[in-house]
Amino acid sequence: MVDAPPRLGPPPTRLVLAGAVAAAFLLLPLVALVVAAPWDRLWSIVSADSAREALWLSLWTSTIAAGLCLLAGLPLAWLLARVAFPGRRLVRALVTVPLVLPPVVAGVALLSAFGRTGMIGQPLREAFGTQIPYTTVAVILAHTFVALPFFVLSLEGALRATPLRLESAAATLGATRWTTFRRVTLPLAAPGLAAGLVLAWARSLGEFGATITFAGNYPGTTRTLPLDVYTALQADRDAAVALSLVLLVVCVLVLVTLRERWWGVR
Amino acid sequence: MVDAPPRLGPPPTRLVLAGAVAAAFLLLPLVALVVAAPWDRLWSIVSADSAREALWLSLWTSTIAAGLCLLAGLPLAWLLARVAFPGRRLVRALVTVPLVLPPVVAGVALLSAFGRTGMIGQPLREAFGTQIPYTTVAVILAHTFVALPFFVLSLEGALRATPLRLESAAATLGATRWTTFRRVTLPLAAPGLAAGLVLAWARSLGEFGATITFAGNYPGTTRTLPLDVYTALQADRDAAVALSLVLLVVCVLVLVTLRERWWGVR
Amino acid sequence: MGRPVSRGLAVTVDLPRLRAEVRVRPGSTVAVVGPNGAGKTTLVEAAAGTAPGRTSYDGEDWSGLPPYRRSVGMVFQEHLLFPHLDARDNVAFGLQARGVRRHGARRTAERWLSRIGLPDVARQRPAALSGGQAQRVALARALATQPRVLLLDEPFAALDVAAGAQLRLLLAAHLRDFEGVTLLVTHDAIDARALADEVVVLEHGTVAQVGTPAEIAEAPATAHAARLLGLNVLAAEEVVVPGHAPPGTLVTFAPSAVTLTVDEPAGSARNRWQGVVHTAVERDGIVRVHLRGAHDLYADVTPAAVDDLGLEPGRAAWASVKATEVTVLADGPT
Amino acid sequence: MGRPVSRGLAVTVDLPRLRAEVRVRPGSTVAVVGPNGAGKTTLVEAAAGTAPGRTSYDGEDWSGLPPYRRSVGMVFQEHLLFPHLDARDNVAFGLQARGVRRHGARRTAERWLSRIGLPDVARQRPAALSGGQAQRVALARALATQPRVLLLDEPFAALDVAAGAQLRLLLAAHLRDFEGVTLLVTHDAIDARALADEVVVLEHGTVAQVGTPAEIAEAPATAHAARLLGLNVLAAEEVVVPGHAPPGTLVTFAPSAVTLTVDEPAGSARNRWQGVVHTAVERDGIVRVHLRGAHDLYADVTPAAVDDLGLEPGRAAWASVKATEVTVLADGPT
Amino acid sequence: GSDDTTKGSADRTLTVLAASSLTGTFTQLAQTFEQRNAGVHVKLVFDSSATLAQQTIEHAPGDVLATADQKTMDDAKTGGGVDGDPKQFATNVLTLAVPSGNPAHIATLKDLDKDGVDYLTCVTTAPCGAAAQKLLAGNGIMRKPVSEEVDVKAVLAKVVAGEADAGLVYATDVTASQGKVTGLEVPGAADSPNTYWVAVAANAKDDALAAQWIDFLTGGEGKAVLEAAGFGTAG
Ligand SMILES: Nc1ncnc2c1ncn2[C@@H]1O[C@H](COP(=O)(O)OP(=O)(O)OP(=O)(O)O)[C@@H](O)[C@H]1O
Ligand SMILES: Nc1ncnc2c1ncn2[C@@H]1O[C@H](COP(=O)(O)OP(=O)(O)OP(=O)(O)O)[C@@H](O)[C@H]1O
Ligand SMILES: [Mg+2]
Ligand SMILES: [Mg+2]
Repeated sequence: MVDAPPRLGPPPTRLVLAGAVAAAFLLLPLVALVVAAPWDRLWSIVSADSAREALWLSLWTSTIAAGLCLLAGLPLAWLLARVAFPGRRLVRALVTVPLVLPPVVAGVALLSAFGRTGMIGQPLREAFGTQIPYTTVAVILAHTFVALPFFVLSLEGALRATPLRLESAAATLGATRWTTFRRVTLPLAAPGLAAGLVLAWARSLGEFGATITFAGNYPGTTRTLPLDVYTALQADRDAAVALSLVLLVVCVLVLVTLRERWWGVR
Repeated sequence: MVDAPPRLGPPPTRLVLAGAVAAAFLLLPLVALVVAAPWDRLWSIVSADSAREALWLSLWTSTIAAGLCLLAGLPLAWLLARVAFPGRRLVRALVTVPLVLPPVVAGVALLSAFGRTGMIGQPLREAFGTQIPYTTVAVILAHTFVALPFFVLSLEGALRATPLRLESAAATLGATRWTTFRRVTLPLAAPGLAAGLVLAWARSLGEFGATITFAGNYPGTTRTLPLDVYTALQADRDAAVALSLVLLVVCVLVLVTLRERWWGVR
Repeated sequence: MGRPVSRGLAVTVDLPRLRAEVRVRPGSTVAVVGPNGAGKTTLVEAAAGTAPGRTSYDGEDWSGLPPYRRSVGMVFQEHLLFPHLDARDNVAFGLQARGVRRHGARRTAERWLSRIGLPDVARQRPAALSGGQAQRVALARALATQPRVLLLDEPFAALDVAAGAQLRLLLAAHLRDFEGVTLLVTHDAIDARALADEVVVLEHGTVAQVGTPAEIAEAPATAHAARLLGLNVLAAEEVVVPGHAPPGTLVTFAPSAVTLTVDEPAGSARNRWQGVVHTAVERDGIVRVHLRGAHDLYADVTPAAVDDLGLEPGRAAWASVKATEVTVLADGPT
Repeated sequence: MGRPVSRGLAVTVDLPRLRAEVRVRPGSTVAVVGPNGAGKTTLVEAAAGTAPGRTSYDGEDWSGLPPYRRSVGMVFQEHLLFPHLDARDNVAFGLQARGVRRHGARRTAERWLSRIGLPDVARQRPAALSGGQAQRVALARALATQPRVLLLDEPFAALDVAAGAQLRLLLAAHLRDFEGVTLLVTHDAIDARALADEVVVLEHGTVAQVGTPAEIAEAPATAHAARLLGLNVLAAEEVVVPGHAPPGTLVTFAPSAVTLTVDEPAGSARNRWQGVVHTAVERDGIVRVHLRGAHDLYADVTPAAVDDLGLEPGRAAWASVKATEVTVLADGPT
Repeated sequence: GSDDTTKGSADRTLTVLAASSLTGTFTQLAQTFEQRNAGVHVKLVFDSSATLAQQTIEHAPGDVLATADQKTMDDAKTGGGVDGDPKQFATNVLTLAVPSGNPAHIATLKDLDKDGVDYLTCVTTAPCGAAAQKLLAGNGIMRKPVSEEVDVKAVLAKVVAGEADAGLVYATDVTASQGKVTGLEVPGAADSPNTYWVAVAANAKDDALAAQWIDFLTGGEGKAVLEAAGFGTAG
């Protein structure tokens, strides 16, 4: 669009008001949190080695988890939106389940599957001697497990909104379904994809319960920033708030700079 | 569409494989959880009064929270997708923040805002003598606070995918922006709206950290099923797993029956 | 209130891709013609308020108003039917938006669907309509609200002959006692001549000519206007014309003015070109012969003449035209 | 392999809304005509594989194949350009999908854009193209892959006269040494006659007539075919015809066969009707007069005759036609 | 503050905010208490001690606060969350829990230093983690735990499930596991036990009933239940 968007009149007052209320409701606690932060000690808390280490771990594991969501969730969302396989309704509902499991239980479930004595974990350990829990791999798995449903569901919604007829057009031009997926479906679903990635990344960044249960909590390898926040919370609530602010600021910075550039969303 | 969807050829193997891997990764821990469940004691655990009470509380507070998300989040998503107000980029990024805050910190933030000495809580208490924390209202607020960003972001993605030109057409037919919103934008974004509602509802249903911090863990008034799971976890881990299965089954049942009927998603 | 009011519609667009001003007198219809990409759609969308531009109607300034505060009815070039509503609800939409209750709006919509010859598609969604059916529903949708300003962007493009004739009649009947104004975008000379009181020729984003259909047919200012009316267009240097034609200008003559012969013509016709018959297409008892040589020439001849002369594709022939039949166009080559 | 192979294209559709079989001989073009909603789009989409149906080409059974395994090029009625790609990449899409590298595909696409007269829109996205530009880009996109089966669904609908003429020539040139087959959906008799070797008339979801353009022009089987060719259509009871016309059948005659007079005609013409001139539209030096009375009648007369008789709208006049000019149609009233 | 229920003793509710590690014992005690006092209903609210202390400061509904360490009770008192003097009512000592079968063949705390032994403690900011850290240092254990868990129940759960070879938990946890883990005594643990404190909340609606609960808890019946669960009640 080169032109300004069509001028369809002022936005309806009730929508503006309701939207403002929603925004205020979301922002108010954040403001309160910022106000309540221990500003005098902030820098020392935030610049501690352990905090920096945890932040860095959080950032890269979340990013990898978002990448895994993209790799695995994109095909799944596409299958759910486009292919009428038997049992699709059930699979779609089951995909939602990790959303409702309390994160700690999600961690328990992951342990039952990938733990030392788990369904996959035990054979894995006996065959190769590898162990997933207590490693950074486990952090990434926990993040992915928790974030994937968000990604899949929001992307599926977006895929359903893209016009099927354009895929027919691509097919008549000789594009296989794979080419069509890559060159037509994906670009058309880009806003939904971006939204899904943001959801997945942010959910990973804040993930706590599944991570500590499945991956454990050890500085440097598995203690992400939320775990660091929790650790601090046991002793010093102010420090926990300060560390949370770091998460908050990093998230806003990343989203304001990266997302808008990458996805051209104004 | 009365016809079968266009036959564009078999789905690409790599997408099917990747999708299957993703589905397996999500389902495996659930299967492991089910296998590990204490089947002999399941019924007695699940049918306990406290569990039924917690489940019921969870269901209705989550449903109200999803409704609040709809009421408040829909306008917000629309504003973010359609109205170029100053500071939109920042607001969009800030809306994402509750996603990355560890839920316990979200609870702390809510306390800072609505607690006894909070920015809103204190004036409220002094004026009306009402107190929000540690009540069922607090549960609903916590759920809404945590679920709203999911709803807003996934809906915004869907709204951006609906064609603006149809809104122009509606305007030339005499539809105000409100009528256009109601009769054109909303129906077109229906799949995204459904996805967003499911995300919000499921996220509320599984919410733990913000709830226990902001609303407490009072049986009958604020002990939702995830909090009951937590409480059970302290004494009897198997009971916790069994209670989680209840959440899982309820979620799948509700999604398989309701969603598909309401939204006509096959 | 003090400032001069002009009755009817006035639209001014000032964009890089279109700088134009168009006026439509009350009760009249203006046809907007011009080549693809000239800015016709941009112009009517500015009148509707969905594209930037200044608009006034009967002295009211509509420029700041959103589309729904203007009394317009628009047929979009891409139809833009609402995919989630069936044909009837698409037509009823405008009425409902203007406050008519659902039941009444649907009854009116059904009447309109009958009027456009599609009573049976009422419950079909746009995805299950054929292209022409969609076009007709879009027209019904625009007319149903009885707007004061009708904006029709190629409303007959996808119609079959019968439906086209029927809807042209419907529209003509509607326009006869219509007190509002109509802007009709078309590529069809017949529409321009049959329905419009005035024709605006847009080219390259500006108004190239304004006049009654007859005026423009007599003295087209541009090659497009000439071609639209089916004329031959050549550079002035290559044709003998009555009077003076500056080099670089274009001249035009009607295919009916062209005589075809197999041998070099001997008579008084001073312009003559040799060529090879490319196509010979009969339409309504007239054969239009396309002769290719130094130029592309069109000649209209009788089927009998085609038989006599054996004007089959590939056959060499001469075309000639009397200088008196040639008109000089105002603009240069395009 | 034992079973009979037919060369060229064969398409069979068996749906509630269309039951039809169409064959196209190698190297030839079949025009599909018919009223809106007849099933034309359904037919060509079946050939493309985007709608259900059985298709074979040169003896190969394509029925089970997805569109991308068929060598087709399709212009969709709604264009269906990819909104996220600019015009050049839209045209290059098919080439890239068939394995051409991006750089080469883009160069070829640019050549095609020049060929359709739009070298300047290469970097514009479909939202910034005018309707006619989009249509032309869609045609270029379909031709660029050089498919063996060309499926064109009203490819000239939104084009201005000049672009229409240019693209018709382009297509004619392309089809001349084309060894594949073409299905062309059109509402324009000129296209059908100029480009097609054969015409298939679809009506109400079945094939009503198949024949060369000339055959159908001479003996149209349905009112639509007759109307498409610009003929008058009346009920047999109301017209004197040579030979026998069963009641309930329709008859047709060309507008050129109709003579107009102001006084009741005296000559040998046995069919005569009185009416009032509704419109008189000149096209290519011929005035088509629409006379309304008991029937809608069309007459083609010269401008001179119009002046002599004063055939202005509202004027009463007589129309007459010789019985020998009247053809009996095969089907009943529609 | 106290504002008594006007409905009389028939509908009295006692809300007890208790550390999560008291879930089992308090649930049992509440039942007995309700039987003893007809018409009384005991509502139990479990959470981490720190959160509960904070809640009393916030004037969350609650009559009694019971924490699992002294620091959080001190915090509550400083913040005005509890009235009067908190009472210590139980102690708990750390033990080394190993899964049934003891796959890593751990006999003493020293064995934690062996290669390939994955052991767990609580996070060091929690009371059980702080105590564990002190004990490990005191016994000269050099290897770090493989993870610091949220709370002692999480440590126990992983040891029970065999996800770790050993974990430092409380004696009560070993008792509660009903034989799924074996407890090995930790040298020096008994010298610095974890202490449990109880006090009437400042926001209590029914001070009398709250006092009654504290008496019950510290009385013979309470002691018996606590001891059966593995707590110490001597201190
Ligand atoms: N949104 C837009 N942004 C930029 N340029 C545009 C936009 N829409 C159209 N254009 C360009 O403006 C010119 C005029 O477009 P417009 O659609 O008004 O043409 P038109 O006269 O309606 O043509 P057609 O007969 O093909 O429908 C074209 O060259 C087109 O490429
Ligand atoms: N997807 C569909 N489902 C059901 N009916 C359909 C569908 N698409 C088209 N139809 C109906 O089938 C009939 C044939 O439609 P089709 O699009 O083939 O007509 P067409 O001959 O191309 O007409 P036009 O000239 O208007 O483009 C129409 O009556 C239409 O309403
Ligand atoms: Mg246009
Ligand atoms: Mg069609």
